[in-house]
Amino acid sequence: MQRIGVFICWCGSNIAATVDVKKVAAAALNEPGVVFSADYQYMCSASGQGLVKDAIREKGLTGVVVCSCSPRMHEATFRKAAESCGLNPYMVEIANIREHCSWIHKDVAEGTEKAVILMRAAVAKVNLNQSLVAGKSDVVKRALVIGGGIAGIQTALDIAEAGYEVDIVEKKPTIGGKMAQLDKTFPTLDCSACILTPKMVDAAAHDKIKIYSYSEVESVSGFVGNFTAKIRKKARFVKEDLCTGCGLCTEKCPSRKTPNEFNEGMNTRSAIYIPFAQAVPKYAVIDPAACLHFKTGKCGLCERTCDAKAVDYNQKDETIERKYGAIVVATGYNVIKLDNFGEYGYTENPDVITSLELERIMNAAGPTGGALLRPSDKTHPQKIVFVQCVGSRGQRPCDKPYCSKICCMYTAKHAMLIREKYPDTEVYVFYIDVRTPGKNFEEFYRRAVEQYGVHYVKGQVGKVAENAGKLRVYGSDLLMNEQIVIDADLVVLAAAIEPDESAKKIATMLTTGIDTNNFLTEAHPKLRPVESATAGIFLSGVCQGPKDIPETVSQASAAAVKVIGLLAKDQITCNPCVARSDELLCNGCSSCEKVCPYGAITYIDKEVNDHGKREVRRIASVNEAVCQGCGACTVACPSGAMDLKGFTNKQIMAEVDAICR
Amino acid sequence: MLKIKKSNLDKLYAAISERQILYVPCNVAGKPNFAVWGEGADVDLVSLKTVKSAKEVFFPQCEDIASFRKEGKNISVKSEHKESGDFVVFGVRACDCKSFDILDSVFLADPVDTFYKTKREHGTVITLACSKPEETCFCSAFGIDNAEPEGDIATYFAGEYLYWSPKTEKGLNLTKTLNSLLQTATDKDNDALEKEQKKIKEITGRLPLYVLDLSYWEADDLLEKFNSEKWKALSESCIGCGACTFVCPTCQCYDVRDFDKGHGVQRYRCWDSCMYKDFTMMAHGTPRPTQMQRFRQRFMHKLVYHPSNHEGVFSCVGCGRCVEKCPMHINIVKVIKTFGGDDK
Amino acid sequence: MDLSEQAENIKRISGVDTKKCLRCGKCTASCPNYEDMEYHPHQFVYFIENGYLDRLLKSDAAFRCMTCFACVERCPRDVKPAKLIEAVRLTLVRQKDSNRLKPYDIIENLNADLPQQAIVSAMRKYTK
Amino acid sequence: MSVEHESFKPTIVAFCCNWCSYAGADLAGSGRMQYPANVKIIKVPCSCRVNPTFVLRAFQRGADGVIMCGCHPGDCHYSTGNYYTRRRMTMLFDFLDFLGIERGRTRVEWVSAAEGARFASVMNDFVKNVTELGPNRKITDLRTKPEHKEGE
Amino acid sequence: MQKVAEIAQKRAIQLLNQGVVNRVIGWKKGEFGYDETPAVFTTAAGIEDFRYDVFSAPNLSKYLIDESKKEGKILAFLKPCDTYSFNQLIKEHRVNRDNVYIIGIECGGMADINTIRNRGAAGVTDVADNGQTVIAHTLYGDVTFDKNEVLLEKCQACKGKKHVIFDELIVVNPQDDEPKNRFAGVEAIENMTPEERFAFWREQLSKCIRCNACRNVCPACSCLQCVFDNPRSGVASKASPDTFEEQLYHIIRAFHVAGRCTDCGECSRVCPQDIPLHLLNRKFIKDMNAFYGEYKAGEDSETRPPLVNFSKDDAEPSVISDKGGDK
Repeated sequence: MQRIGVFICWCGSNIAATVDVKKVAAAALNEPGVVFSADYQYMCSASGQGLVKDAIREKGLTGVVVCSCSPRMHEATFRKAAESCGLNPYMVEIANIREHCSWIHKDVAEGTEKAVILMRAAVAKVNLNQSLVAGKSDVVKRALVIGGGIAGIQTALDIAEAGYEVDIVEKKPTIGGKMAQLDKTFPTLDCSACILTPKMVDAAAHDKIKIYSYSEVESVSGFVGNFTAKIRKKARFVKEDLCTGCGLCTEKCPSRKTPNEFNEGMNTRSAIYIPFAQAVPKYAVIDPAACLHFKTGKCGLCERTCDAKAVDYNQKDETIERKYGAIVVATGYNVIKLDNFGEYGYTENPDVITSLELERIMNAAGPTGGALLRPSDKTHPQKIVFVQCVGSRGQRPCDKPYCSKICCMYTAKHAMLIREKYPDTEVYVFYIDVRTPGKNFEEFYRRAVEQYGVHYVKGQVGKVAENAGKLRVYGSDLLMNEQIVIDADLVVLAAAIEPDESAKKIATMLTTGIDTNNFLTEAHPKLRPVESATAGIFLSGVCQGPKDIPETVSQASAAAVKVIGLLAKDQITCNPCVARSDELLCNGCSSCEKVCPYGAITYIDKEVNDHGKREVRRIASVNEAVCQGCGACTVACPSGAMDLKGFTNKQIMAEVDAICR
Repeated sequence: MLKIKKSNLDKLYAAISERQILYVPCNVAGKPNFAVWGEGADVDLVSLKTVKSAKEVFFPQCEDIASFRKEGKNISVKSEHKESGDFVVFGVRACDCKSFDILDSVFLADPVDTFYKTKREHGTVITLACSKPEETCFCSAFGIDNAEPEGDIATYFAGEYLYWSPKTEKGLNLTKTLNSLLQTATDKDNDALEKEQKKIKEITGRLPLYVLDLSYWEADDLLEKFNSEKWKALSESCIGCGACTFVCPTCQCYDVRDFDKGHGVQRYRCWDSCMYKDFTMMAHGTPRPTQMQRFRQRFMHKLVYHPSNHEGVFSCVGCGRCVEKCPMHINIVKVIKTFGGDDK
Repeated sequence: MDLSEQAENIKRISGVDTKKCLRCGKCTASCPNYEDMEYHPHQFVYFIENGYLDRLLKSDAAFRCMTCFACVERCPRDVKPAKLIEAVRLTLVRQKDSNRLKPYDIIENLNADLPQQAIVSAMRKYTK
Repeated sequence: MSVEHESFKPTIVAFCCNWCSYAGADLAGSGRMQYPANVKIIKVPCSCRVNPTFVLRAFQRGADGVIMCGCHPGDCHYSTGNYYTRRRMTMLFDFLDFLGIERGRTRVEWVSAAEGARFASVMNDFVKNVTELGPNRKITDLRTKPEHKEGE
Repeated sequence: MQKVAEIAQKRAIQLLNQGVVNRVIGWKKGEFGYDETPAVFTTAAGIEDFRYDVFSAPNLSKYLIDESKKEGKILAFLKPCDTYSFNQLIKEHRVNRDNVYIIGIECGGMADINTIRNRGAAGVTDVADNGQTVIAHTLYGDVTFDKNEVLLEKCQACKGKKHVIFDELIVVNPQDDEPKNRFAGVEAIENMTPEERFAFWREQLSKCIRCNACRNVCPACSCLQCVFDNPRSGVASKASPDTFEEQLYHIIRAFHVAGRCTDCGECSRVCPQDIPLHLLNRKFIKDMNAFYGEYKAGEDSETRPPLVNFSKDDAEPSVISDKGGDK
């Protein structure tokens, strides 16, 4: 039997005006287990808490009920107070007689009656409370960042700056991601590389950051504070410790026909290559699919050329295992494939390009050295048509239902840059809506229209067809209510962006949520935007949803803060109100496992002793560090083997009983 | 011997009900069970067997025995025992009537079950001869005459009439109150009745279970029976439900349970079944952890333990309800035959 | 049936949810018979959605649609303007209880640029 | 409505999830939004913690109405909890209807932490409906009634 | 049917003799020709008593929970509906598939002795199956019935003649696989007024004697300890001193098996009071089909049951009141 103390707070007149606190205190003494009751003006004050503490010590209380404001306000306060004098904090329950009673009722009799009932329910619950001890688990003081784009780099830098180790795993040979491919950034028009590459160098140089480029995460196990990841380092065929990144090999390489990924395939690279001049880490890598040595066994020119003796044709993939306390997913995005958009003729016409391709064309390090030349005949285009919302906001199978968010702004940027550099060029932008919610965004767009004379046409393009060396663009001008036809030299498609294909695999690996568009789901859309629903897994950048660079960077830093907050702890205190499986009742049906959003339940074969009968049974086992205590499993379990500590079936039923009594 | 026209039975029920409660087999949702008679009740004296036996009238499935009342922090206890009012149970078959003797031997032996006793004292049993015995009946094996049932009053259907024969003082007292409805039977009636009884006997003689050799069970070799290998195969298909025990007229085990009403506690007893895993559950667990052990308990009790404690009387009246109701068709007949029959 | 009921009816028989329209105009941009039509596919959607059905019913635009389905094919929101136009056409045909196209008029209307398929489907549709 | 209904004050049990609805109820309180005192809230971590047994238990013990409140679908603190609630309670409540228990005695509402006013109006509406239905006689345990005294 | 039984018997002996299995679970003859009992046969000689006819209704799947954990392989004869139960048990990891050799056995529908009795045949001492008709030999003469009229409820609402899991099949006369409308009974109750529905169920459930036969026979009720037997669950009870307890027991049981119930109909078959319990389970099946898409528990051993699954655009619980009727 418990020895329960009931403490009724007046909250000044907030409670006392509508609830006869003395009456509640007197009624409490009639409840089973209650040995003491008291009322006080401000129970949360130091002296109010003192009252509670004294009673715990003097009356030997084993449970405490505080009838006061919402537990969301002061549950923690009173639990702490109880703990300070040796009572398990989970033996304290709050009856909310302010927000749920005194504030919403005017009649004192009514308010008092309800307060008594709420008190009773809390007492009934405490009678069944058990001391709960929060589990603790050690935190590995190292974070893993999956993806080395601007999101991953920023997160890693921020974590490293706080003094924790970070590993970046990037599947490409260099970090930098999409931002490295961009020419200029909106709305400031500063050079993308100029702001990104210093960060890349910082990351590489940071003693707390380790970059695993050309590597992929194969599997992750464990839980918050204690993950184990297997990372596969793909064979580069170049020894990283020896390669100086001089690039001589890439010049000598006789196989030069491979489309250059970095330039979106608009020019070619050698079989041994360095993705771009500012690559980090700057090591050459051999593409075995293109390399003559791998194809024919001959050649070996690079090996001979390399003074550092870095080339190693026999290198194998290597898998390493590392422990982490936290994981940040920053897998980024890709431009969607345009194979199914026949109307724009992207696959047939070299002069129909994506915006990302245009970025490369405009870039000084790009395939044309920065000159705006159309791909087919390398002439300067006189008329350029930009098409917005290609594959975004649609409902066809090839479309994405969401807005890709960045296209309006980068198209304005492109249009503006072209008009500035080549004032003789006519630029048309077909748009459905122009969306510019961002600092200085609308001003930027207006400048494109007003200052640079870009023709914005409200309407969509229906068809692009090759016509006498030009591209005939059929579009509609809805404001004119006309179909217009433009013979353009170049058509630029603002193709939708989608999460990188690795996101889905990684989400499954990390048991974190993913939405129908394969964007990873945040724990709460408003309040926990950079956390995933799985503890210890954080989201950074476009893997969570379309974002521009400033948003990505701020989210990256936010994710870093969450990671730092986690890694700063030596141990994590787990929520003790977690599910618990009664191994004698569990029949191994797996229903609970199916509803657990965190993958906290696993099934194990265990020998149990059922009243002397020993047998191996398949039973559910809850990882308390992973369980967040939602209770979904408890209802899925037909045998009642699964219960939730702190909110057990019997406790809740006791509350129900007390209320309905 | 008295008689009443079948078509006047409703009047008879009403007349009995005027003075005391009348239990009679009634159809509710398509199933006959003993129920308190009231105007418009669907009385069913045709169906041979009620689902639950007549024992329910004296030993209800649930019965309050005490209550605890909470006032502040004080608890007061009150017995729920009260004297029963007079009542009549009508339409009891010979086998069910015999089962009362078996229940008596348990409940009325020291210590006396006062709840049961008061009902037995105040209850008048009107039996009814079985006009149409069925294949599952084997009352004859226990020396029960289904054509000539016992009870305070025995009744018989023949032709247009129900014949009425008071057998005890209780029976005579009740009969007196019904004089206006009952006529005296003539010689012709007696002939008709005799003919009817003869017919019943003839059919009974043809029942497939008419001959059931119980001699094996009379032998005093408890341990041999207990340790027999045959239990395993017999019990294999038992699903451990309590259908047999709850329809059985002689099963008398009950559990005492408490129900928290919120403002007090109700202590009640309710039928229990030795087929259940938690039967006689104790702190260390159940004494009979396997279904075979529980199965064996039931039949050892009926055929060995009870007779050895009660002058050789088996705790079975051959009503055949278990034969009919077992979902898997396992029953006492199979047990009797397996041990004492051809398989031996 | 008043106009709004008629508009509802057109939506019902066509199965088109005009509210899904994004107002991008891609249907009209795609329309190969744009020149010939007084009202264009996007206007069909817009007019029916917003209560200007009378204009469509007074016009012969519905009969100018070649039902090539380019608009249906291209529409990013799967609105299916051609189905809506078809429903308007049906409404008109039923209303007037007469065929819009007489077989002997077809020759006259034949246009060398018209795709063969469109002629055949027009025959099938409008001469019933 | 009969006289009985006018004086009848139903007992209502409201299960509220800690993250949205309980906070919504707090907000209703902070905003001094009135709703009947008959509503008694039980806090659960998530609406998916509510076992059908609890709902039946409430009716057994004399509740006249049971309402479940959770985060709006998609906003669950535990990401998926209320999706399960939605299925379970749809099934349970339709089943109770199948047994002839009045539909109006059960309800599921999604109330976010910001919807204090909605919480109050939902409760007002629910209490009104249950009051109109009158006392719960169909799915309750007579033994728990105050009038069920010893020996009766 | 007789031919099927003969083949089955021969095959069982063969498999025993070949050592493929060391036990056989099937049905054994009873006292009256209508009371077949599930039985485990261990010897070829014992299989003499094997019976398979219109009274081989008991679903053997649940026995396999225990049997499949024993040493050696067991041969099980499963009727089409029994195979659903078995699949569902695989899904719930309750049986060891590797230890069971399944012969899917043809089923033309099982007869119900209670219906035969209710239709006026008292004192049935034997029953003969003549294909289209069954003849009840009784103490009071023979009574002939059209077989379709005396089928068990579960067979009248047969969900199909396809075996969903088996190692081999014994099907001599392929049966019409036209699934019947299982939901007519549920619909009839849905169409009642709430008061009628309530009265119907109150009367039906008032008969319940809590013998637990429905639960114990149910292949979905495979908990090691039922909440109603567990004193620590807070809802344990043995009998129903109040009508509420009857409701609670049957509601919770139906809810616990919802999405897992294969509609094998055993609950209704075994109820000594003939409570139409299948209607409770079928109501859930019907609702789940309507709200969450067609789902047949036990059709395979992988798909997630509807109640441990969800979709983001599921119907809101308000659909119940939107369906019409009172609020």
